[in-house]
Amino acid sequence: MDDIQTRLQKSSRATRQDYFGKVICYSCIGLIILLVACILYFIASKGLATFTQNGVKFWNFLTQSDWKPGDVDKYGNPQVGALPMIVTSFSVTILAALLATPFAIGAAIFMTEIANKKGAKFLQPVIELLVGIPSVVYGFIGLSLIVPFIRGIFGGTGFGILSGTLVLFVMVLPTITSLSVDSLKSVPMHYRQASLALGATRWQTIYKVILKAAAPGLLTAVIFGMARAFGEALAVQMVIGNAVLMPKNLISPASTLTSKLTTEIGNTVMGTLPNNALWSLALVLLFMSLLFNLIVRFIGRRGNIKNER
Amino acid sequence: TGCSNSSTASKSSSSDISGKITAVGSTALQPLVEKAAGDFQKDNSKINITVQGGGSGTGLSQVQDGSVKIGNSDIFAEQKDGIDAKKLVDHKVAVVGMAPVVNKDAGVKNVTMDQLKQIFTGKITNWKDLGGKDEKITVVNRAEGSGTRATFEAAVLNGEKAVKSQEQDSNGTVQKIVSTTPGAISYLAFSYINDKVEALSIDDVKPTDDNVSDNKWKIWSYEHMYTKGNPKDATEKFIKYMKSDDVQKKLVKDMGYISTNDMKVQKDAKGTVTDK
Amino acid sequence: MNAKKSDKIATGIIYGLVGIVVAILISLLGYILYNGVPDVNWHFLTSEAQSFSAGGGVRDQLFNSLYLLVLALIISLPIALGAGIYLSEYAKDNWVNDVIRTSIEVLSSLPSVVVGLFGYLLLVIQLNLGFSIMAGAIALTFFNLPLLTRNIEESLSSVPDLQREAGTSLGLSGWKTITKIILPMALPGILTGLILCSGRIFGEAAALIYTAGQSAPSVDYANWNPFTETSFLNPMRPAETLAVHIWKVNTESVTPDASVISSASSAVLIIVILIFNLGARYLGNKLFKKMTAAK
Amino acid sequence: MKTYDFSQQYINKIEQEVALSTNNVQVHYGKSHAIFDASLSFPRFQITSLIGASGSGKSTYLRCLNRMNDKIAQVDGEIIYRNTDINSKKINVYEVRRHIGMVFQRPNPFAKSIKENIQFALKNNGINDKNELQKRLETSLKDAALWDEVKDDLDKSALALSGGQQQRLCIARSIAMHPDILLLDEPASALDPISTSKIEETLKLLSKNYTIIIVTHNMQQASRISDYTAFFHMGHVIEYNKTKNIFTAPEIKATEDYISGDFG
Amino acid sequence: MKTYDFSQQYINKIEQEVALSTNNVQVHYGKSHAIFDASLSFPRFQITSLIGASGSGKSTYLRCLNRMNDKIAQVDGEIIYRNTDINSKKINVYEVRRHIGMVFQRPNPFAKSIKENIQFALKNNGINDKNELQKRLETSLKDAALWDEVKDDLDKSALALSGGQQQRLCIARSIAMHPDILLLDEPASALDPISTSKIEETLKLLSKNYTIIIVTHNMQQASRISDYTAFFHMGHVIEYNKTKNIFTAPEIKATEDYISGDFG
Ligand SMILES: Nc1ncnc2c1ncn2[C@@H]1O[C@H](COP(=O)(O)OP(=O)(O)OP(=O)(O)O)[C@@H](O)[C@H]1O
Ligand SMILES: Nc1ncnc2c1ncn2[C@@H]1O[C@H](COP(=O)(O)OP(=O)(O)OP(=O)(O)O)[C@@H](O)[C@H]1O
Ligand SMILES: [Mg+2]
Ligand SMILES: [Mg+2]
Ligand SMILES: O=P([O-])([O-])[O-]
Repeated sequence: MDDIQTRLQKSSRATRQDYFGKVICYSCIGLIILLVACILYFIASKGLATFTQNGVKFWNFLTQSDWKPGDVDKYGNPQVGALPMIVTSFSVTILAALLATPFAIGAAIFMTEIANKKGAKFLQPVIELLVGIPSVVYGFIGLSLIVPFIRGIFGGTGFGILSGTLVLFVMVLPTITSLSVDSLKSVPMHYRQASLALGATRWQTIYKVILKAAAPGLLTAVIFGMARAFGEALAVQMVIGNAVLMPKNLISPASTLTSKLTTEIGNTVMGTLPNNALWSLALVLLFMSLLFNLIVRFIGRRGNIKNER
Repeated sequence: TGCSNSSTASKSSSSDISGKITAVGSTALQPLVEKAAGDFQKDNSKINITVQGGGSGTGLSQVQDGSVKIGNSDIFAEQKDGIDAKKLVDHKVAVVGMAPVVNKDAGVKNVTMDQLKQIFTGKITNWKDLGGKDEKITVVNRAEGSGTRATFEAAVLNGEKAVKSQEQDSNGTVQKIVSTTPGAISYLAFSYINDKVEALSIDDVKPTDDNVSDNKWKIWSYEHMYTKGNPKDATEKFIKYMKSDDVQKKLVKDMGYISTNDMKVQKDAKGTVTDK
Repeated sequence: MNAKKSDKIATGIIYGLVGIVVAILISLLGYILYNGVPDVNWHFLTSEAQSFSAGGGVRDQLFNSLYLLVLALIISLPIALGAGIYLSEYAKDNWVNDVIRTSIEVLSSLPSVVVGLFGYLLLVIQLNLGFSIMAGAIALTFFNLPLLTRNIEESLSSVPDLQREAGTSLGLSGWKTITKIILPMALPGILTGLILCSGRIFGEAAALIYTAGQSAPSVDYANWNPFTETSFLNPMRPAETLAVHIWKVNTESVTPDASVISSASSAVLIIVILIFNLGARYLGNKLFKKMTAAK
Repeated sequence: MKTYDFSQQYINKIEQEVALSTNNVQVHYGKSHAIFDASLSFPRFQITSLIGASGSGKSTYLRCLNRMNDKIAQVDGEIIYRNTDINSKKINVYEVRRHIGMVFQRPNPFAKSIKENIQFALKNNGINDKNELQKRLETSLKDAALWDEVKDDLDKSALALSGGQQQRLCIARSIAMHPDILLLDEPASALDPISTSKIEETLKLLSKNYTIIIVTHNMQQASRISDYTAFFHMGHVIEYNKTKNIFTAPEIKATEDYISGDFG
Repeated sequence: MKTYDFSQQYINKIEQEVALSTNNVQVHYGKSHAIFDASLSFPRFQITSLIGASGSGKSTYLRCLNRMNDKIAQVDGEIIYRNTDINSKKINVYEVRRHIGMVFQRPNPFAKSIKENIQFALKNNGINDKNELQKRLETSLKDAALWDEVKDDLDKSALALSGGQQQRLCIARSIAMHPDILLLDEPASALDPISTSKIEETLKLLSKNYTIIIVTHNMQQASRISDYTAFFHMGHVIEYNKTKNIFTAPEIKATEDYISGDFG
């Protein structure tokens, strides 16, 4: 009939724009998924070869503590026991996150709720600066300051989980802080108003309203921090001692999955057991971070109120 | 990559041979090859050389796969599991000596070969047993599979297994750790030894180039450049250059290596030493 | 008075925590700058690195770091934008998207070495990019994507739905609404993510050792044709970055002044990052103001 | 709340030309049923008010009329505009919304300058002529009774305006698109009486050329400006008639109670 | 907008007991002067309305009264409550806000359950007795005319309520604290007439024990419920008097124009 009627039925520029946008976004996410799949496949195929091709028993891999993939023990089994590294990796990651989280969230609260604009403006770039310091530099500072410090206080060599934790603490601090700042900032202003108008103190407002509302974001910040701690190698490697021993305490030399991986990978030949065994470590790493993710997600979901819209 | 041969026409070149060489592997050898490659390209502008580290294991496996032209290694291909040495051609470009190093306050300057072995197998654990300070020995090993460690263990441990201990994968880190950790012992290539650590004599033989050249000092190895089959064209020319006096007389010495030409003995893959 | 007291105590604790954080930050930066700055001079910034003699500089490394940053952002930002938009605007709340989110987060926890080796096998060998800035930039993209994507998603979701309704009700397409209205409002948040990523790019070594390589062949800074071998813009040349350089002189170098180079390079790196951060923030805010007409 | 018989209904048949009508529109939010069987016809060039208690579904129904509920709710039934069922999948929703504009309860200006707020959508619809853009900017702001307050500061951010000014800007933004039908969801609830009466005048004027449907809580407003009124109660359209009749002689008890509740 | 002489003022002196008064209150947002010299006294147990055009400073003034403008604006002058200047630095602002409650223009419930929304502040103030909490929950929701609609679903998120319900929840939340004075900033602008009249009744009842100050755009509302009315114009308090007088015989032209503008 009329012009408008026909236009209602036909696609227009807006339709094409939307189609175009969808294509772009879906291809981007597709690309990422493809990438993740590729990496996963790649690590899994190499990491599983230890068990499928080299005949290492998975259970032994997880529970034994001798790591000498090049050698066999007296029964002729390859010595591929990753337990000490799994334990150490868990320890440093969790300890570093536990240590860093209060500081990071404290700093984030300070920057969003307490400090005047100038204070926050000063702190933000300084914190972001720390993300860019290379791991090696952290490692060397750890080696020249933290290790002697620990040695001076606790005796021993100074190498160990404690030193690793302290170095990682400093490394993950900026990551957790700046992501926490973002999530605190995204809590709507009127929450603060409502709470203050009810006579709640600043701390009550922060603790009961703002932190609660920002909880999922804060958890994400911690996950990313732990992820960074988890994947970090060069710095930890220099201060943890790199000895494949069950950690007896926090100050005896130990080895994380990543430090072992980094130390040895260049000296092994692709396709041989020592090389595959290292990829198995990478696989474990992947599973551990998956686990962390799922745990934190689970916690996050429980803390959230249901049927919010 | 498509842009390798488009640009160099303007520069004068003394050779018509062109090509792209990638040399990958031993980090210890990397600076030498890198520097030599730089000098070499000045006269051979059509040849493009990329030198990278990655470790001896990476070098050997990549050259065996044919992904790179040259694989740099600190050890004989025969010593490495998973490498078919028959397919590879060995070019020894330098000799490197290694010495045990200790933290200065251990108070020990000389050990016997047997004592050294006992330290690294965990049987001697205190410096006072060797006449030094009453201080625990902290063994810092190189990473399993490292060329330096393989050479050291072949010369010192006699087939016994090293004690479980700290491990580091690079010379620089080892040097730093030994120099700052009281009671620490490790071993380093001569070129990394400086006055911050104490290099031990073994059986009263000092770790010097001279002592290496006649095998009085037992802990040494070759730096190898491996090619898959005999090198051709550009690669051949470059390896020839590495062995030339230009490199051997100057660069090799500058870097703290020993020229193969100066050696009075030779070693095979099994570790048997014979006169040249 | 109880509430007021706990408010005081909590505020005190927060001040204490912040005090410690600031002390750590300041002493760390102070340590690096104090050790490094005295050795930073014009010669150091403008001369080539030396393998085994003293007096080398970091000209090429510095340039490579910046160039790599630019390339890596050019590659990763659009992808992260697309993916972030997908997650915040299109993704429904179902298990498929849960899996996608989780796998993106898992990707971010991969150790650098693993990504480096993966990049080496896939990009350097398989795709035949060789040791090159391009290979390095793509490898770094693997790191950036999770952080950037997540960050963009969150920044977008924190823009109120009222704005989306406004765009929709005017007959604008979803895409226009997102790109022209929602995105500008989310800009400050996205900027934070971008700066964090840049920091990571500047500081990354392990992943680059195997991809961008650890040698800096001399290049011609007068040659602006990126398709020629000697051009400094050629993305297919191997390129050692500042962080890799620091790693190398510390671990394997026999340069006599290794420790000087390392600390001076660290100081240079920090200063460059500082300039970059402030610059990015300044430009970002300007852009934000321009796009949103905020005063 | 009292209980009424919801099967009781009085829906007046429109004899004039109809601009928009719905047949048996049902809306579900997930499992909850928000609108039951709404069948109304809106006369062309007239103002129709939707009244009813909070939560009765006025906004929900209004949002169906230009497909703003897509993705949020499940809308069934027919919505007829220019002989076309615009609730069908095949319809170009962007065109629908361009011809059926909407103003919301909470002001939602873009985080852009005042000028860009008005011109952004115009430019996107291919209007690039400078004079035309300027003209629409001016007339729409004048129509929305905002021109005098902002004319010297058109490049200021819209977010720096007061709530009332923001809302008037949103109305101007919609008018600038020259829509066919204008939907307004309690547009004046954030406005002071002076602005409100200006807006009301504007709506009166606009109704010469536009069909207007407005949700309001303000009974006076409804009676002052609208020609027709529909009363919503718990998701049902209970009564629909000339405004005069609704306010003076409602047919249904529920309507009467609601209306008188205000004046009581 | 017409020009008036702002030195013209008519401020009635209150003869009753005064619950709260301000002396020469000035408010600056940065450099812009938003309130000029406001001196008003609010009688105890009465309802006072603040009326005036959009942007005239009603909200700004109201927010001073319980120090909600701290950090946002510069407030000078005295605010006297129980013989104390609560605008002084030394004052415990939390106690001030506890005794002078506030409800905002836009509903702002927490992202918590309905129950927690009400009980949050109570618990913070040391009320932990289960029975007491339950009692306050119930009575405050009933007073705010919300109880019937939510009583079966007290653990539902407050954000899932309709706008009107959310606002009533916010009022309930304030009432639950048993404040001394209640400030309301256009609390009913998002409510339907039934809820509005319920709220108005509530306010009327509450005024037996509470002093209430309310900002409103709705002239009827002001005349219906309030005992006193203050008229704001461009940052100045122009006229303050018994509501009756303001609406029937305003002293100042500006007031008259504004009032009649609504009915005109
Ligand atoms: N997005 C949504 N998701 C789920 N339920 C909704 C949603 N929006 C509205 N509802 C519910 O649908 C019903 C009708 O809501 P609607 O907003 O249409 O009421 P209304 O008449 O506009 O009320 P008000 O006068 O308060 O704006 C209410 O019960 C409300 O809780
Ligand atoms: N946070 C702020 N920063 C700067 N100026 C502000 C701020 N809040 C209000 N103003 C300005 O102060 C003046 C008074 O605003 P206020 O919100 O008090 O008006 P109002 O009478 O409540 O209007 P309305 O009826 O629209 O709510 C206005 O000119 C407004 O633009
Ligand atoms: Mg509504
Ligand atoms: Mg106001
Ligand atoms: O030179 P290395 O193989 O011992 O690193």
